[in-house]
Amino acid sequence: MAELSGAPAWFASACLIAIVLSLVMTVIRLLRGPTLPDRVVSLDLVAYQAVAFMLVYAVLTGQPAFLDVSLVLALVAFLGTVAFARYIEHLSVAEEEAAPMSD
Amino acid sequence: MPLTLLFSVFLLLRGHNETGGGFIGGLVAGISFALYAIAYGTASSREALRATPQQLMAVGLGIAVLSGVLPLFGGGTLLEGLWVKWGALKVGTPVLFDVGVYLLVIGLALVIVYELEEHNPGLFPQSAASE
Amino acid sequence: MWTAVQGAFTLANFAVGFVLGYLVLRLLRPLLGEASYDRRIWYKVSLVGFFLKELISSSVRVAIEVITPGYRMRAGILAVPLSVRSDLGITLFANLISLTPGTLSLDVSEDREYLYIHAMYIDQGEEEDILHLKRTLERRIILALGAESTETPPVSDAAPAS
Amino acid sequence: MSAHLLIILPLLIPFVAAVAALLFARWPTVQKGINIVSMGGILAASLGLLARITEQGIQVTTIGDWPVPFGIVFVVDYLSVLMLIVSAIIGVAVAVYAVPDVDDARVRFGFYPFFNLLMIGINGAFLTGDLFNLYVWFEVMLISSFVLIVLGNTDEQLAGAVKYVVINLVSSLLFLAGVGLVYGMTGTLNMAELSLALSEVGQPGLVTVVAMLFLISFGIKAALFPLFFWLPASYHTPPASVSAFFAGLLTKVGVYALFRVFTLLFTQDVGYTHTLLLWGAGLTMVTGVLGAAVQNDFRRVLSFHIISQIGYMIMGLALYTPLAILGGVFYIVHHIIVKANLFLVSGVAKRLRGSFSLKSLDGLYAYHPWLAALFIIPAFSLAGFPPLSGFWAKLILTIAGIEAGAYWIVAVAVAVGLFTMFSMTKIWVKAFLPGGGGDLPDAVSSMGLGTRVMYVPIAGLAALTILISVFAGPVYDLAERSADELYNSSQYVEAVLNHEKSAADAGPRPGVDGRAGRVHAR
Amino acid sequence: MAILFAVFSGFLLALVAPWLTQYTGRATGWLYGLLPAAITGTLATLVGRVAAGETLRVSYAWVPGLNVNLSFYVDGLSLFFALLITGIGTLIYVYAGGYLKGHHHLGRFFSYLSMFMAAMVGLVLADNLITFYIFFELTSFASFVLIGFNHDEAPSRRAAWQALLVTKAGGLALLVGFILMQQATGTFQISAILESGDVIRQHSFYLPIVLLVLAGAFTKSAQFPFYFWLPNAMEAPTPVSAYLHSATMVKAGIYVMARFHPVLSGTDLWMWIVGGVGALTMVLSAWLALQYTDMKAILAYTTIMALGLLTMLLGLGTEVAVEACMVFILVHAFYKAALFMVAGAIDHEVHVRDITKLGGLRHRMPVTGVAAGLAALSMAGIPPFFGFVGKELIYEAATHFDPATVAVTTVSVLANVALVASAGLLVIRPFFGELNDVTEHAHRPEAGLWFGPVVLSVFSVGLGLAPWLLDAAFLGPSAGAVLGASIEPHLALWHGFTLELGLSAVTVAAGVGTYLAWTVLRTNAGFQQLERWLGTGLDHGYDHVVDGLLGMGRWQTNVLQSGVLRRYLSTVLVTTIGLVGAAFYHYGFFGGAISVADVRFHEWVLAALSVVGAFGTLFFRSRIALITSLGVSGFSIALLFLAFGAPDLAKTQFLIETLTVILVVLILTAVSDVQGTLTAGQKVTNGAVAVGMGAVVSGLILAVLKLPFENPMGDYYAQNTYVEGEGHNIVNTILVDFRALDTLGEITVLLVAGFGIYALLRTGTAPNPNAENDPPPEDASAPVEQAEQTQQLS
Amino acid sequence: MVAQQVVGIFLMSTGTLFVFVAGLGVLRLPDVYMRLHASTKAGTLGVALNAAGLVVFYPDLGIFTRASALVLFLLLTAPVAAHMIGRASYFAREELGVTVWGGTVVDRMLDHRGKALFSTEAVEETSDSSGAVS
Amino acid sequence: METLLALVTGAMVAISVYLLLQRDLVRKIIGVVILSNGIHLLIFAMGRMTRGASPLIPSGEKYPPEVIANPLSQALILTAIVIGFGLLAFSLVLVYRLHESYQSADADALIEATLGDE
Ligand code: NA
Ligand code: NA
Repeated sequence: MAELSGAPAWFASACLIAIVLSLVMTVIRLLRGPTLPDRVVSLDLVAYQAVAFMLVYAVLTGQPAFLDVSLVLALVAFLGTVAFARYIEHLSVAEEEAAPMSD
Repeated sequence: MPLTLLFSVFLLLRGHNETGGGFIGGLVAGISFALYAIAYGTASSREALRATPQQLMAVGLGIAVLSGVLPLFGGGTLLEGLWVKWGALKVGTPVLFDVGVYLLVIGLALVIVYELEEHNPGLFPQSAASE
Repeated sequence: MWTAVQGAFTLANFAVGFVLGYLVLRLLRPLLGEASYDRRIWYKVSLVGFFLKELISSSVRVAIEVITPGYRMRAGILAVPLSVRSDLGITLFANLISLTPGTLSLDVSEDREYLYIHAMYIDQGEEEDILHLKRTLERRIILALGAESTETPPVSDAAPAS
Repeated sequence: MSAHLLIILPLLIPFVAAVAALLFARWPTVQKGINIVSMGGILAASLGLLARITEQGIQVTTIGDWPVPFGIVFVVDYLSVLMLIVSAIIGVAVAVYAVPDVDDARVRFGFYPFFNLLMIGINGAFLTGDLFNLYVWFEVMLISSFVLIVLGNTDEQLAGAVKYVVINLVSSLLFLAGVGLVYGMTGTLNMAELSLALSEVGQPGLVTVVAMLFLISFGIKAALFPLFFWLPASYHTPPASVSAFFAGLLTKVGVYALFRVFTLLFTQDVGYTHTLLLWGAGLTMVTGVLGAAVQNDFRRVLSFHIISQIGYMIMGLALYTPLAILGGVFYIVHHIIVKANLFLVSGVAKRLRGSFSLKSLDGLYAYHPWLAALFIIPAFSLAGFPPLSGFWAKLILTIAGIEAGAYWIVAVAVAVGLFTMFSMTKIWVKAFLPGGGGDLPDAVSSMGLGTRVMYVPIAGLAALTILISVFAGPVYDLAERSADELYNSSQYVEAVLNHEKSAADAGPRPGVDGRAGRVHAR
Repeated sequence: MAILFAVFSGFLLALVAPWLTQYTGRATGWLYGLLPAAITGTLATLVGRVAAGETLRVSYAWVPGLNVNLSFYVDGLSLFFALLITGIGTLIYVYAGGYLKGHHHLGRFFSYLSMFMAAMVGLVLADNLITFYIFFELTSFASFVLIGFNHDEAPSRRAAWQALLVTKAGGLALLVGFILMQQATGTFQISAILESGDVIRQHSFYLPIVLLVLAGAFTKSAQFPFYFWLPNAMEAPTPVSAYLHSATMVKAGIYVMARFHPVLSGTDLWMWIVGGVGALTMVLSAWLALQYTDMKAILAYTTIMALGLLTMLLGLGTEVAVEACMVFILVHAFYKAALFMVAGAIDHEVHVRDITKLGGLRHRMPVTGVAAGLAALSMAGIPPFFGFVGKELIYEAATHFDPATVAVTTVSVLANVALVASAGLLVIRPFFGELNDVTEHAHRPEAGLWFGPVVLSVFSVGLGLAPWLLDAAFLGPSAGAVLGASIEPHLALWHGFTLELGLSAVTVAAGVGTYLAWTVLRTNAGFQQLERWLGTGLDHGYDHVVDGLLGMGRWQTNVLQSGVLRRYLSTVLVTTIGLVGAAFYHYGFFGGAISVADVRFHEWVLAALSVVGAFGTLFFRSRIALITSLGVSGFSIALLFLAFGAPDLAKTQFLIETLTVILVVLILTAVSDVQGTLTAGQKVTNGAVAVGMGAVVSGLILAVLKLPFENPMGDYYAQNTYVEGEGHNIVNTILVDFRALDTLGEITVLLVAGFGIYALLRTGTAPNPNAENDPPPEDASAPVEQAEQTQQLS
Repeated sequence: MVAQQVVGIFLMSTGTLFVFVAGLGVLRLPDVYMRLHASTKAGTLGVALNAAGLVVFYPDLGIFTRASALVLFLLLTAPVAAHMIGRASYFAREELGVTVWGGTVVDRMLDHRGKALFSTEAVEETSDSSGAVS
Repeated sequence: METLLALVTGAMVAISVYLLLQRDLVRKIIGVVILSNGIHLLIFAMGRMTRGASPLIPSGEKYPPEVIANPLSQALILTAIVIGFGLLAFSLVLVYRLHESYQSADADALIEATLGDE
């Protein structure tokens, strides 16, 4: 299917705008924090929003190949969040260094 | 994990025709091994791999170079595309080249994960991030 | 599977995919473990159906909460006594709880007795909410996974926590 | 041997050697052998290329059989081949020297593969005729040098490496930006094509503005004033083998790139660009030599001298007359050999006396007269003492400077020559002559076999310096041909665009606008 | 052939001497002396032909492109000098053999000495400016190693270094002067240049040529204000002082002036500079010679005086002056070499050179004493010695010179008075009087030590009695070459009662007076202060110059090579801004309308977010928070890529961005944050640099975007991806086929990075301050911990 | 064709709505746990619906498989990620300064564990108190 | 759009420069990351931009559609991204190792002995 036109295109464009607006809100949260977990949650959501953006954009421009991109992002975004979670955990572990760990 | 690996091979092979390629495929594969290492420790991940990341990288570069050199034997030039069509199957040196890239990138991803982890085990606190 | 992913199907690509897939799988056999077969398919489907329903309905609730001004929430961190005991069971329960709006699993106690969850709405009171979760979601998981999921694995008493 | 094979061999050999050395990771002896064979092979191939160029002129080949100017091409002119030969000579020398010098731990962690990988980057840079490909080889060279400079992980190495790494990363990105802008102006990356296209842009001023990025980026690589800081901060930290290789070659790849782009691509307003280069050259000479004069560590003195000497080479380019370019090329050839050799000598001194500090080195001359003699040759050559190779290089540049009427740079060059003499004799007086005042013990040194092996490349390079001095005529002729090619860059352009595999000959293809055909029309 | 033998045989001996000397034993000096003797003989065979006006040449192309040849020619002047060099050389070789008998580096000594002699011969015979310069510098080098021969003594090392640097500085000036000469005349060939005097004198380069060539000559020949290095050079073993720093090498500067006299002289400029500097040097050093008690110091200053005299004579440039110059070169060489050897012999036997401590040595060293006496008489210009002939000629030249006749005559007399007094000091003090504690135990020197002085004294007497022997054979051809004309000089001992004779009488009388008043003169406070200014003062001046330059080096190194990476980066960035900005300023800003009307809403947002995300990294205190912001920027860029048709790029960007974030987070777990921040001022500066850099880059892009864009390369790839590359994904086909070489390089980078990380993390796991796992030094004498010396690595 | 587009657009719009809500929720909700709720659920659901919309537009096996893989992967990873962040930020709340919304009425985790979060002693005796709080 | 990208690139370069001039080595490296991103955008703009159309040849076709995004600039950026990542990974690990040795990531603390012992 080729590029959308007419009403569907209008709708899809509106979706795109909504997604980027939501992206903006998320980034505001990311910048405002106030704590690291807030930012990490925001970044995690930014990845979802990026996935959504690509899906809508794929439809809008008639290029389903973009689906692959979103798949890759979904695959790795999780890793980023895991890394942050590890970091946060590390903070509390560092605090409790003396106590033996449960595993 | 097997799924992501499969996906990575898929990315590798499709690269020439659609989006993807050895680099992206290799990274995805590397990531899945890395996940495995994070979840179950580098020792078992190394065991699963059966080759050191360094060997993977060396072999990857070797394959890439080999794919470049192969056409020379037929009087061609370095890195010339050489395709063997076998029925509908098309295998060419560019694909072989991409396979080299794929292996090398896996090796890179893993060497980072393994070495960082083994150098300072605190970096990846072991936990059951169960999948 | 492979060929389905491939999209543009050709015999050649199939062959290559097959060979490579096989090789990759061979290489990775230690990772895969034994495939476990399970006949409680119906329960599984039911679990999925229930879960989707919950997902949608309470997503809407969160959406409304977010969109309308002011907060109507009554949040808290609850301790849910666990009946499921197997790793898979706890994992599944915890993850499904997380995916269900209004609840988010935080941790499992070290003795596997409790799952701690963050709840946005403690509607009918703590006890009722916990019971509701146990009756609906956990019961379905136990049904789907079988009775062994309620037994503590013998090897280790370690909870999936660090 | 086909021209194609001959041209790619300097790249292919180290590739194969690197892979082989990686696969033989557990057999250090095999690696050492592979390395020496690899460097020797590169040298042989490069000499073969020289022979071929002498007969047939500039050699061009396509990589992947794509037509010129669309595919990546390798171009070998006199400048390239001279650089290839000299770097291969240093490669061979260091390969031999490294056998006793580089410790087992460093070998275990890949010294020999890295050595070959560095060579790949260097040779690739010399061979390629594609601007983006040049960027890629620069990066290969850079990362290999990063690794070689930290290999061993001493605190000093790490601290030096950080500065080296950060500044060079910035430099690479500036280069990349330059490549992007040039591509944005012309739509091509083939340097021969660019040579034409950039003059057709119709905005010579803009081209010059963009050229500034190349000047900065390559200036950093070449350690020009005021961009050289990374060099003295790091070059004295790794083993002598590594620092010799770096000292001889790495900055010279930057110089090579400057020579290449500022003769082939950015000659729109020589009055502006090359005047800037000339100022850079003068300031580089002065700051480098003043820096060297106050150093008290063998290798730090030498490091600052690299900088100062780069000034001379760039002076040749900046004056932009055939004779000046000739002098620059002569200077590069002479300098690489001499400078690498001095670092090799410093390594032996360190091995014999346990330090690089001039103070501790005391009295080498008394016990190691041969080392002293082998130091004197490159050191005095560096200082431009006649009739050694450095004298000829400086002579040519001085004449060129006077002919060009650039008297101030001649004055600077001459004064810096004097100060270079000061530094070299400072090393001589402080490290070689006994300064303790008291009698040195009569104990004759117990020189190990390893040290004797290290003398071999040093003697070889010293002999080469003498050969260049004695046969300055033939070397002059080579440099002259190179300068002719660089000054009249249309030779390069025509050789590439008229290559048998050029798109103009290959007939019309979709999307080809036939720009390559223009050369025929001219 | 004779020429080649004369020039290169010395180098051959230099090469083999260190090895050969172990076989020559006691006869080393005599055996090696055969070589200069043979060269002298060979050259002597040419005297007749040269006197007959013939010129002999040899030439080999060296660097044809520069017209540089290795070429030599023999004319009267060069032959005169060459014979002097090899003749005196013969005596010095013999003397050195005795003086350094048993020295464990005797071989090296003769090697250096032979190298010097060969270089000196090469210098005077050179027919090419570059050949000339090469040998000129080689003599400096030989002087360097010979002065520093006793290199375990600090003054010796300093003197060698100083002499080298001073003469090298002059040498470089000379070289530039030579190049200018070549520019003016179009040739490096000396004999051709000598024909082009008018061309040079009228060339705009004439002034720089004269100044530069004279700078070379004055430093080499120790003229004011450069003479300080020569007394210091007396640290050399005495044979060296006698040979290099008196009889020959220092005359190389004189030779330069003489050689190029035909093309450079004849102007007021030449006359005033050369004559003036020569006269000044002569007077100052004549007086300084009387301020010292060390025999070698006195000899050194009288040498400088002689050199000043010779310089002055060349500055005068009249026929008589040039003849006087040539004659006095010989006179001086004979007596000065002899006296040096005598001083050396005394030093060798007594180990003291202070004339106030010596006395009565005629009892212990009678032959030496006689030779010394004869040499001193020649030095004092007493008839019938050769010195008298020279002095008469000098006075003739002075009194017949037109401008400033009185001044020239006065300084000449003053200098000769000092010579008389010095001659007395050098001979009467050590040899006459009674033996004292110091001289009591002096040994009789061996033959080698007195052979040279005796021969030279004989020459001083012989030539004094029969000076006309020199007329046709030497003086005519050499002075003729200097004057660029054919002359027929007539030397004679007796000219009748002339003004010159009167002056001579005055000179001797005043000299004796000065000798008697020596102690008073020497200890006078005012004179001592003067000595501190002009003697050690200039020497200290040299130190100040060197220290000043080193101070500048230190300052500059501290400023530029501050060790602070941040400053290095600022410098790089400011330079970038400066150069690009200046180029923009120079060429205009390529301005024009900027339009962003085509940008759609989501693109605006993505562009903004990529900047905002990046901007966020500046504002977070915590680095980990900053990473999240970085992630936003990276993701936004990826989406921008996607929005403009680059899915592969977006994919890679997502992957890499995520991996970057992960990697940084992992590293941050272990890497502590930096304490302390930048000052407000630094922040403002950094901000300015940042803004400048951003502006420059934006400006560049905007300027380029104004140009029309054709994309032949990209189009070609697109059109041929399927038909030639068997692919559908154009980008991937570019990566693995069209430009696979780039990708090969790219994965090479990855491989190296991987192995580099491996090496970084695997080696030296424990922090090891300063431990480089060094093998111990191999030298047993090395100053580092020897106790731990274990097995060698190899 | 039209029906296909209508369904597709509907799914997309709904999905986008949820994505929007997720963003708004993360911005508006008062503490990190609440924000996690919004991001995890609404985000996942939104993306899933968008993916479904894409499949409706491109009813092709390849697309379907990949879209399913995408959704499946999200469903697998999103809760794990949320769990990890939630848990980590609870444990590290002091180091990070994480505060809980004032309207949070109960914290059983704190009750059970006290401050010694990593104590190896199981807190059995408190187990019977669970559910006894109103 | 290219115009906007020019401004974006400039802003990113400015930000990266400010980070490069921090004392913290990690921040410097992040500066390099942002600088790389900026330069990649520069190349993207230089290759001129086309909305949507990916440089793919549809299945069964021999030539790409009339209007496609410039594949060359994409390929160049791809190569540069990957190279940049290799360098970045190495640099980060280098900083990590340096921190192990010096217990600090403060670049200002790594002042080399500029003049050596005298
Ligand atoms: Na040119
Ligand atoms: Na140098």
